[in-house]
Amino acid sequence: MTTYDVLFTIAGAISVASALLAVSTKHLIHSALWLIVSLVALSGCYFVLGAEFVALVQLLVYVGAVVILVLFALMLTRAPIGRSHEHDTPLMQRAAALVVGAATAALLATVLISAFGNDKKRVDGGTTHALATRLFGTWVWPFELLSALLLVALIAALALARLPIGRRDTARGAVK
Amino acid sequence: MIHSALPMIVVGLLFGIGLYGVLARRNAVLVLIGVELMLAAAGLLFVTVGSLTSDAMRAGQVMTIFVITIAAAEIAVALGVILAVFRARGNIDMAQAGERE
Amino acid sequence: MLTDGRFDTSTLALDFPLQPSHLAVVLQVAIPVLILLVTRRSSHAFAIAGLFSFLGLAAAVALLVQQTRGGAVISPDSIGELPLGPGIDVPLHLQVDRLSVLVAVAVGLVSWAVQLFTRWYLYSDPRYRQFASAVGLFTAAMELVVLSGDVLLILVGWELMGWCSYLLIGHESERPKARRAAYKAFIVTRIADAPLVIGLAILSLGAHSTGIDAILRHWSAAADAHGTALTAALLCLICAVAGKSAQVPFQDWLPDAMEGPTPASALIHAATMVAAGTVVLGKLVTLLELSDTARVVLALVASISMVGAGVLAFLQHDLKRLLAWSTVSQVGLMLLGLAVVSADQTADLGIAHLLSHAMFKALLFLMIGWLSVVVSGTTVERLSGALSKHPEARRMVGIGLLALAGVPPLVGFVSKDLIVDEAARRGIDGDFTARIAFAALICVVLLTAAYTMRMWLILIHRTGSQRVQVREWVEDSYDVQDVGIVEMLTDLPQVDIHGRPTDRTAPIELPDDLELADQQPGGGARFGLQLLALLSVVGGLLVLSPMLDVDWKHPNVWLIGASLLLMGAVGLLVRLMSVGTVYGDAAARVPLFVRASASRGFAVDSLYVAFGRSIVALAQAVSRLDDVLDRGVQRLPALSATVVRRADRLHTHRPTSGLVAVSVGLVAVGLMGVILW
Amino acid sequence: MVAALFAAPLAPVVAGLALVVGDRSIRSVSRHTAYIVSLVAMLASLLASIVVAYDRPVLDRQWVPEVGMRLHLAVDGISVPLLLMTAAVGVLVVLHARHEQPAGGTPATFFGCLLLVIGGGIATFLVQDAISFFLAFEVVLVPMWVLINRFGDRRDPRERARAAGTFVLYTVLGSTLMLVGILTMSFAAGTTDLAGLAANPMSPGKQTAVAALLLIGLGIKVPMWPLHSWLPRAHTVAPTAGSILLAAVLLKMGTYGVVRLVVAPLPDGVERLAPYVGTCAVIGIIWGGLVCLVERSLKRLVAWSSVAHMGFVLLGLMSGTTIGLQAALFANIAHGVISALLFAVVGGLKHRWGDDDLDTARRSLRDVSPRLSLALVIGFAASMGLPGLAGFWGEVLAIFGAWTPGGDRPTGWFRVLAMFASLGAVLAAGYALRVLRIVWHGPAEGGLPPEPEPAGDARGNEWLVTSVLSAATIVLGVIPLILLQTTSGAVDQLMAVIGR
Repeated sequence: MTTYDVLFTIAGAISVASALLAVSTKHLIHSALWLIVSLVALSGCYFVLGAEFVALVQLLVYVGAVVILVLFALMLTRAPIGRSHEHDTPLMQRAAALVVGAATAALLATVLISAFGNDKKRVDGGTTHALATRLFGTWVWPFELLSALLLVALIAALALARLPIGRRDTARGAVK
Repeated sequence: MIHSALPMIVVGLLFGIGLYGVLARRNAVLVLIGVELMLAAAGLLFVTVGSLTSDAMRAGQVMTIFVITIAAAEIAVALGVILAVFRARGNIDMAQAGERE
Repeated sequence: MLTDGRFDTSTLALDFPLQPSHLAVVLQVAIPVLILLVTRRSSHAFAIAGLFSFLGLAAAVALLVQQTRGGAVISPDSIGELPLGPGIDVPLHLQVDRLSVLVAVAVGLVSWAVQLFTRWYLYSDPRYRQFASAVGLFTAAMELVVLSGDVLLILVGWELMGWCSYLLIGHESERPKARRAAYKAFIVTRIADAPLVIGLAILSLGAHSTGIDAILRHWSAAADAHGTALTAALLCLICAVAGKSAQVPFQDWLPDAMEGPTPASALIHAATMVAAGTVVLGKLVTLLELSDTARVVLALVASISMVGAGVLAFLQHDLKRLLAWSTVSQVGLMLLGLAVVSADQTADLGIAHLLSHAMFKALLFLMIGWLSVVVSGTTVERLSGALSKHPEARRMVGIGLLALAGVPPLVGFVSKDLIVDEAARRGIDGDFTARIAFAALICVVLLTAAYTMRMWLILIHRTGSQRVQVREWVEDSYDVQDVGIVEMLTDLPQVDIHGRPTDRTAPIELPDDLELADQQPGGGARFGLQLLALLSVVGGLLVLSPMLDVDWKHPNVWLIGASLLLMGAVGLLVRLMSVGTVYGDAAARVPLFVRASASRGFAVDSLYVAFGRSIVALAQAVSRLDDVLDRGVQRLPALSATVVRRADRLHTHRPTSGLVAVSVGLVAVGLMGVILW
Repeated sequence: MVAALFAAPLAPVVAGLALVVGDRSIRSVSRHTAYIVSLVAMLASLLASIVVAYDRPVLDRQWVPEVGMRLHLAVDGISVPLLLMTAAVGVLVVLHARHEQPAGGTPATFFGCLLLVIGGGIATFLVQDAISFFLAFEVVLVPMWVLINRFGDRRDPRERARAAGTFVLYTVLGSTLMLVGILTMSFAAGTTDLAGLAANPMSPGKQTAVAALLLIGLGIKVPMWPLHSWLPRAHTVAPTAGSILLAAVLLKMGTYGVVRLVVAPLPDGVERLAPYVGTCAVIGIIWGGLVCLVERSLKRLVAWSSVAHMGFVLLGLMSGTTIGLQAALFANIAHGVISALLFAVVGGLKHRWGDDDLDTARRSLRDVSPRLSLALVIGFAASMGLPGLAGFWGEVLAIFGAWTPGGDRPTGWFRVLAMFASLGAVLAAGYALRVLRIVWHGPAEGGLPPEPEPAGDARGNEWLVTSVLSAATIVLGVIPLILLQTTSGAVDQLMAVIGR
């Protein structure tokens, strides 16, 4: 066990545990909050792996923006506060989902481990400077493309929000 | 120095949990949370592989940044859709999503 | 090119790929080819037919001369050996030997006479070209059977003859009866032929060769070890021979075949199709001797056909059909000639009778054709007294009938007596087959005498004036319901018990005056007839030549005397029976219903029809079954659509449940990948 | 002379594509132009085929190395007759299409589809690689579907669509099974080369399974009873030219596939399946013959007789002897020529009569149109296996071959099959004479035959097509050696491999 191992195990365990809570809790709002914990722990993992820039981006974008957006969405859709069972799926489906999820996790882990082995490897995250050089050198065109994508997504979200949709009954009346 | 199996196990678990979340939830926003977890798992895999193989292109980290960006875009659109659906139907229950009017 | 030094004048041997044996076949094939390609006019067609038919005959005669002088090529090649692997040789060569050469000449001769006669007989027929072509092809096929040294070539000629007989019998296809007769002839013989292929397959695959000499060699040696196979093969062959030669139980097609023009009947009956069975069995007679079962079956079939046909011949109302039945009877006689010979002998007896029968039967048929043109019909009413005014016709018919009856010294007597002698000899030696044969032969000798006498008395009858008063008649050939092909079952008129159409009431019109001398064949045709008549008289001398290997030096004088005496008595009896009848017809003493039934061959035809109907019923059942199958196939797409709909109903159309299914599938695929990898 | 290898299939394919595409997108092509283009392309292809048959060039290049696919074009004794027949029938079909062009689409599309089918057929017989074989095999499907569905019988659109649909679905099903078989075999052998497939190390059990897949797949195309039901439908509806191609080219591709993909590389599997396939073949012979006895539609009847004849071919192939294989290959070609002739004549009759119902009384054909009637007589006489015509040798020798089957095949059972097959020949005589009696003799009652009416007779291209096919029928029947000698070398090689 190296220091890296210890640190990563702690961060990973927190991340996984909170992720588990996020998908299993009956409180809708808690679900989003546990997601925050999970993602923050994940950024810890990134730190351990030497990708400090990615970790910061993760904190900023995900925790700072995305999850907030999710919380807003929950509130806008009048998510009930406290435990709610109205959106529970049938037990069968949950069982199937559990099996599938577990199987996927096992499958993925097995495949990845068998692909990369369990050797001790040096962690080489590189400096942020090197990353920046690459990002605005080699990867600049995809990067620019992504900025365009973000813009399009923004406009699309705006357009969706302004769609002239009423309630079901009024919509039906409108069609008639 | 780090054992390369550790990150891989975390990746597998996160992805599996995310998949469970997608499959087991009816609320669309919660499904979206599952999707986020799966994306996070993908990002972690990128970073792990990038860091452990010391890639001169830094492709692992760059890709993760891209994934995060795309995730942000995706969630913006997805939430827009969810809100639109909510306005149209009064709920965001996935179990009723396929039913015709 | 024939005289480039390779032609030996003493033996007539010819060192050249094309031998007279080839020419005998090819020149006959040239007739249809040339007629169809070159000309559209009957006169040109006749020129071709007459010329090439004569050349074919000449080639056969040349072959005969070669054979007598020892210059003939024994087994000339035909179209070359077929490459069919190591399991079997297919040399496809011809075979020239004593007997085949003799038969080839007889076939060529009859065919030539028929070609000459046809021109006169079908002078105004627009389809003369087709008829002459078919005759040429028919002759070629028969020559091929006669001269072939390979069972596959035999099969070729055999089937081709069946086809040509179809064309010839159905020549006047405007008449439903002719269509039906042609159809019946072909189908009946074809059914009988189905075992032929199997029989030939057994013989040739056993011998690893289709060459007849190889087959004879192999099976003579292997007869003990594979006796059952040999017997089975021979029984298959006998079945086919019974079909082609119109023996029981396939006999009924032959009288119906009288619907064809008379020259066709002469050709089919005299030397070709019905005699082909004798030729083929004659080639394989060595094997026949090795299988007692086959011999007994052959003797029984031939005996039953021979006697039954003799009875029917006596009762026929139509004299052309009388001759047809007499053919069945005479062919049975030839086959008996093959069945009774002992192991060391060849087929000479049967072949000898074939030759003599070819001469006098061709003569008789052509004469009947001549007379039928004169009196426009072949029934007793029409032909009664037809000969009384025409000495030339009278002489030739007389010769033919005497030969048929077997009166010495005509050709019929010689060949028939040899068979009777041989049967008696072997019967005394204790051979069961020969005893059956002998009993049947005696009956047939008497029956032959009876029906020839009857025919003669009718033809020379003098009380023609009384005929007009009689309205009672049985039509020459009868309408019956069809051989069972559905469309045909409906379109024929109803018939009464005598085979008359029920709706026909008008009396037959008889010519007032028989102007026989005005209508007689041209010179060529008459020359052919006279040649046949001459050969019928003196042909018996052939047994003295070395070409036929028969024991003529030890005639059984007592037997001959007794049979002649009996024949005389029968003739007298028939004469007495004919006295006082309207047409001089001795059979008029027999009750009408017997005659009517006999005219229809004792209604065997209805058995054929019943058989045909059952096949058609089976065909309809199969057709229906196939419809069901087809509907099933057509329903498959709908079925798969149903399955998909069912599966679709399980699907809730909700994203999450669908996702579960998809994920399960993905995991399964992933697992499979991991496990297999 | 390698160029000829390309020219033979590509000339019709390129010309066909040009006609089909150019007609719509560039400018409409007149009927005359389409005819001339097609004729020139087909004549070029025939010439190239003759060169190929004579010179036997070989082309073997890497093509798609990832799947081991090679561009291997060559011919041997088995494919040469098929190649020549396809090219020659192609020329005749184009000639015939000039005479009888059905409604339903533009002439250029019609000629183009004909050329595509022919080109696909030629390619099938040229390629020596299983995957390319499959591709060429499939190429013909769509143009054939167009021919049936667009240019088929105008009287019944529903039946037309159904026939075309049945044809395509059935054949695609067969092709899919065939593809699975081909892939299994090529993975086992490590190559897709047809000659190399024989070297596969599969166990007899696996061979049997693969052979069963391939035989079902190819059996649909052949067609083998009970997979035949697409054939009568498709033939009945298809235009005359399409029927000729269907009988002379498409069916031959099926039997050729059986020889190349089943008999040659899977001897153990074939040996195990031979009794069953042979039984199906003989049931097909009897079944087809019986249905023909009561079938009312003339074209359907000819199609049914095809089912019976292909039964003889399959029986010969399954016998596993040189004589059986030779017989099958001969019968294959013979059936192509005979059925092409019959469909040309029968299609002409249907064209004249407006339908092909045998229950309708018509004047006897021998009076109305002597030329057509001669061709009809030759066709049906050959169809029932009359000696001197093409049908005889194949059928008789197939029975001979089945009498002593090769390998460990059950001799007794094959003998039973041979006997039933010989009964099938009797049925063939029954239906052939039935047709001749109704159509050729006609229902006339007495009287002298009336004068011929040459107006109704075959003239020009139709006469040319029927006489060439009739002549071919007679030549093959009289001189079977020309064909048997061509195939014998290849068959001997094949037997040396599978006989062991």
